[in-house]
Amino acid sequence: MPTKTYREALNEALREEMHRDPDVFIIGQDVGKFEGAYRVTQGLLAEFGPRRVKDAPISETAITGAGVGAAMLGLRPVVEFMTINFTLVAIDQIVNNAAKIRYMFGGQVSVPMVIRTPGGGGQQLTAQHSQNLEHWYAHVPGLKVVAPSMPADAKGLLKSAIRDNDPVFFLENLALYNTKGDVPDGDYAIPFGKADIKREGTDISLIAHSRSVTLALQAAARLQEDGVSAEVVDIRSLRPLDTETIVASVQKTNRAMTIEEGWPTFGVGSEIVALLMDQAFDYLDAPVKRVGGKEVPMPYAKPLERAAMPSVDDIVNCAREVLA
Amino acid sequence: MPTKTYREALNEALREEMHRDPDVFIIGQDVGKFEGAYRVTQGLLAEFGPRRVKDAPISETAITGAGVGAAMLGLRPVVEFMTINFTLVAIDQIVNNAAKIRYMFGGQVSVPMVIRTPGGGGQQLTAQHSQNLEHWYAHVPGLKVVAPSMPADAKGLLKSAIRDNDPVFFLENLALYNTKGDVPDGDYAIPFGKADIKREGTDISLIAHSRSVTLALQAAARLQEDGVSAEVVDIRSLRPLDTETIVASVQKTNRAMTIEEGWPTFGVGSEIVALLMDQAFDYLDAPVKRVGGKEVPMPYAKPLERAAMPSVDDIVNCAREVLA
Amino acid sequence: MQTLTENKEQLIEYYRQMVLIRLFEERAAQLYTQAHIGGYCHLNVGEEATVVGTLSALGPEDIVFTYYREHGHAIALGSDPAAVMAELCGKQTGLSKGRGGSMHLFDLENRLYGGYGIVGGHLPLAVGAALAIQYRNEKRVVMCLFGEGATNIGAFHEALNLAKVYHLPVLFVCVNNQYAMGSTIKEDSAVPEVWMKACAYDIPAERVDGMDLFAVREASERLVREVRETGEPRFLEADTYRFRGHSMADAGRYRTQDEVRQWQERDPIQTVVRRLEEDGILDPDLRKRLDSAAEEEVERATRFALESPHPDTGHLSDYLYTEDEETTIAN
Amino acid sequence: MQTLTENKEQLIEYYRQMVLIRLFEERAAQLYTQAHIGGYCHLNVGEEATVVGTLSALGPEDIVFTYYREHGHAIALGSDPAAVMAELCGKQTGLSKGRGGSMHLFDLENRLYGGYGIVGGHLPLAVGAALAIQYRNEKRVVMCLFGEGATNIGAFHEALNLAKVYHLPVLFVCVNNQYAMGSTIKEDSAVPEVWMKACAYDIPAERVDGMDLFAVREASERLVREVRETGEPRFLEADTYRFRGHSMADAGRYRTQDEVRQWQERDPIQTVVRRLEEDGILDPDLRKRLDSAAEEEVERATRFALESPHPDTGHLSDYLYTEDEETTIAN
Ligand SMILES: Cc1ncc(C[n+]2csc(CCOP(=O)(O)OP(=O)(O)O)c2C)c(N)n1
Ligand SMILES: Cc1ncc(C[n+]2csc(CCOP(=O)(O)OP(=O)(O)O)c2C)c(N)n1
Ligand SMILES: [Mg+2]
Ligand SMILES: [Mg+2]
Repeated sequence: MPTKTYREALNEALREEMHRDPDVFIIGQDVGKFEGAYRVTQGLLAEFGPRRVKDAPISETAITGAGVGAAMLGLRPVVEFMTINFTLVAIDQIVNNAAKIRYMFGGQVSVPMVIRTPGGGGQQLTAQHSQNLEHWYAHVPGLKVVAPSMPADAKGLLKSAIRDNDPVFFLENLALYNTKGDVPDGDYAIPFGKADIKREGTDISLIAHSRSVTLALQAAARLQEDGVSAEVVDIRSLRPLDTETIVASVQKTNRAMTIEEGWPTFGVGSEIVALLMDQAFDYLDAPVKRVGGKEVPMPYAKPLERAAMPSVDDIVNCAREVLA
Repeated sequence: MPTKTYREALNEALREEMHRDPDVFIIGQDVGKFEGAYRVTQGLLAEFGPRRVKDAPISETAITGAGVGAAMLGLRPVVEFMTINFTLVAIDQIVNNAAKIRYMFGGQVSVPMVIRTPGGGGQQLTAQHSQNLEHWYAHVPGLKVVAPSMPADAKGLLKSAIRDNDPVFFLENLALYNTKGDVPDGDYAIPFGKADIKREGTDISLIAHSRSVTLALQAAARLQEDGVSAEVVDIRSLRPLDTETIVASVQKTNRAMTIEEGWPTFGVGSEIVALLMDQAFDYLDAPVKRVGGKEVPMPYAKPLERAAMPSVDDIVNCAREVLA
Repeated sequence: MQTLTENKEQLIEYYRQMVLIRLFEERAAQLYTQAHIGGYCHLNVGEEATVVGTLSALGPEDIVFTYYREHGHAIALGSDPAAVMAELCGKQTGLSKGRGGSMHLFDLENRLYGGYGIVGGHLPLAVGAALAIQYRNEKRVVMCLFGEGATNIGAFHEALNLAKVYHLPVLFVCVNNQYAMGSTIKEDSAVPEVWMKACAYDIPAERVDGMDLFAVREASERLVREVRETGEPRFLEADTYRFRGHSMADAGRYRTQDEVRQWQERDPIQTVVRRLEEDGILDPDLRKRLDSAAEEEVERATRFALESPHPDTGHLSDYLYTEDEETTIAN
Repeated sequence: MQTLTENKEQLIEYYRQMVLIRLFEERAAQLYTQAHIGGYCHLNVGEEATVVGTLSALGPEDIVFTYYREHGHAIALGSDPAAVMAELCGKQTGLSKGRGGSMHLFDLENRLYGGYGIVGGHLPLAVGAALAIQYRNEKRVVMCLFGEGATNIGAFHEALNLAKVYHLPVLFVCVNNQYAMGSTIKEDSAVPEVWMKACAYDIPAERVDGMDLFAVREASERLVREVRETGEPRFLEADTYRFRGHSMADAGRYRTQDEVRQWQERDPIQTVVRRLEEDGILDPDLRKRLDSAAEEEVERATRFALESPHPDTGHLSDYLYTEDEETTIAN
């Protein structure tokens, strides 16, 4: 299997789906001539022309709404936001239109669109540019939310997202774009609603999504040195959530913790903990703990930013507590 | 103590604080001549004039941002949104400006503003007008979020909100405006970060906020008929969260459930469950369960809307499961 | 006064629609006070010329995005008034299967692409629909209606700009009924002449007397043709007045009885009657027949609405995702 | 060519500031490539006339809201370049105590009310500050700067409208540097003459050559005076060019070397030099002295920045809430 970066995998998925389906088009700021703020759309304008790769003004509300409207007429827009932070100026379109149109109109129309955007910190982009808000979208019925952690998942989930008949919020991550992994060639689609065991283990389940999965894997390696066998569960799909795989892992390991880059209070981990409380209570040998970012706006100074983000150390220490 | 409606209690708090502090002013759509979409600002334009009660265009982004800017210069704006649903078109101002300005500028300036708005369903206002998104704000460091369930709390918390030196998201509820209760006269302020035991009990803790507290109280009365003594914990302050009071209640009752009007997945209850997992695990005799709205956009038809909202029956049934 | 170019049948049809909408709305108001209708309920009473005058200018393939004050829009586009009334009453037979209610009518067959509740939030959708039309190289037109209060929100600005930058076939129609709840455009907009705001988007714009069906109709027809031929956006403001409150809950204390009366003297239906009678197209007899047909239609709609069943709560989750639907169908 | 009304010292001060900003930015670019600065870093190189020409027109009580491309703005307002550079390097001695970085400079003492990162998101803040000024019946002016790309976002529309409707003392300054990342205003805006967009808000607007310090300065001074006297908003567009990429990460493939060269021929610093030399205010000797003073200043700033300590991670949560602060102080 060829090795590709996360960015290349996304680019490949876009290119292949645009070849497969003439109704797929890309719209966003600087996706064309500039080739994407983070180069995910590199080469696509040249290959598909301005009808299919549409540069747009700094008007996220209009861009997103236009995606919804075009989808209502049967096209398959892929809307790119430069970062998840900017979705806040268009969140009304996502939550009140994209997510609700099918239901509130009694099923007369679908909204087959994809919203792609990177989240995450670690690039010193500071308070307004380093957020992790994907669970806000995962809270909303009518949306689907996926968050790949590896290049192969990036490709496979993006293909499914584009083929899906409902609105999909597709979370990428700035720090993952250059990471590498094996990526199957050609028609490789991963169904939604499937978590993935990224590493098998028997002593504790480390449950994470997006970039936190890579931290969890590093922590698992470190724990291994202490003789602890950690299982790493990549949530992958936040809505629908694969409760089965997550619960099964914890039923096996009897101990768990969650890892997320964002603020834990009212965060992703809270939902996972609540799920385990509900469906794995009797299997738990210790309370499930959460690790996440520190509860501050992301500061600029490198040492502060590093301290504000969850580290492999944080995970290892927390795992030890859970195992204690 | 005089009996007043929740609406009157809010109105009284606004009036008293405007008398107390000339820097307090109100801004929002139809807060003046129209006297508020839900009449919370009734009489205030007549009493304080257009300088202190500012009608504004349908421009929530500008209104909110103007509140932030005015607060940075030391005024104490109270921004009214007609409903929480419309905060989505201004959420960027709340999350990226109001919440972050103090921190990201190294503490040089504060943002003493209040955002007041009702949430909730049950009025047949349908998908785009019936949401409960307060926990999104409670997720954000830099904000404070309170959600009174009773007239006295409404007054006491609104006074504290206006006097607070940081941005406060103040959640009201459409279905509560006409509810009545005793309200202390005069200078009655309730500190933030304090949950309130609305009913004492020994067998199970029903943990709720805003209108769900009134449902929980009804459920508790019903459970009493079965000989079950339910304690009702009113979260009241979502950020900061009064972990102490909540945990203490469950340490006493050993069983708990959460109730919220909104969608439970990635909702308020998830955070409470995660908290109890973390700090009360050894005290729990049964898994903590969550009751909330059904995971659909709010439908219009009355029977569907009723089915979509959590009912007293839902709470009683869930409590019985927890107690089983 | 321009000469009427439409044939007699068309003119009578406009009259019929306007009366039907008026009677429908008055009946809806009644049903609301009787608690058959709940939630928000915004009526088109007084605005019938803006409804019929604009929508009648569309071709059979053109599509419409509109706002929550849209019962009349559905009816004018050909939706069965019975299905509209059933929707208002939250019935399974309603236009949106009882899920949407008064604010969220949708009728795929008649190309009504929805009534929306977030002020200005639907303008970007209309732009996207026009983008799809351009993408497919079709000759259809999108009409997007909204109130004058909506012109103050950011989505308005972004949508108009994008429509022009992408050269999209949208006719933006601002129904200026003088009030946004209790606020006037003079208080809320730096430029209270709404049509002039289009200057910032280089979109040709004009204003028309929204109480005069023929003027609205003429302007709409011309602008729809221009949009279709050029594939470019146009902007129309129609000045009108809502004779009733913002919604059923509005006490209306922000305006004087006098003002309301003055506008009512220009009742758009009366204006049409006068004109059609002058031109010998309508006579008292025909009018009576048309009026009672409309009354019967509303009667039938009401009966249908009241007799229809509510949606079954077992179907609460229907329509949430497309796949579920398919599964349901497959089963 | 208007005559220079400023006295010699003032004119020399403008030159000094422009050179200081240019050298500061070039040094920042260096520090960025050496990884002393991280994240986004947007430079003012080429835009110095818009920076100094606008901000020098403000009085000592006036306040400024600006965007992420604001190192020069801080310096022109009187912030210590050392504190600016320290902020860029994420040091505790930085203007925002190392929390904000390049995009989020704030200097209360010099009335810089922040650089903001969400395009257009700070315009409403400026309107609110002006509202506070009006509320207190003060005579201060708020200047709000933003790029031309920001004029396409909803917040721009809402903020301008509100400023006019409330009659607030804001001078909106659009620094049109021809590109929003890789996009031109012609591609992105239906009305590419940015100043004309103010027509939709009835705000008097004008455009000025942003490469000509004296033109920018004259217009700014006049408009600031108008804002102060009338308490009403004004709009100024200053056309300029960023000689470098959008941020340090930009490869710049969307524009030609030729285009860049053409604009560089109109380097705003060279224009000032020529003019001041013609007027006998600057001579090569004085210039040399000024230039090396600026160089030293940047040298000092750099040294200070590099030698200053990073914030202590034990203080990660400082400044989050006002109360915490007070508690800390009280203890
Ligand atoms: C973003 C947003 N803000 C506020 C509201 C509440 N609201 C509903 S209708 C309305 C007035 C709209 O006035 P206009 O656009 O003139 O339309 P009209 O109702 O007069 O037909 C307001 C403020 C809303 N629905 N959406
Ligand atoms: C709402 C939003 N969308 C997108 C971005 C990403 N972004 C940062 S700067 C920029 C270009 C802005 O151009 P302009 O306003 O002309 O200012 P310039 O950078 O040219 O000085 C963009 C798109 C952002 N910060 N905020
Ligand atoms: Mg109106
Ligand atoms: Mg620019």
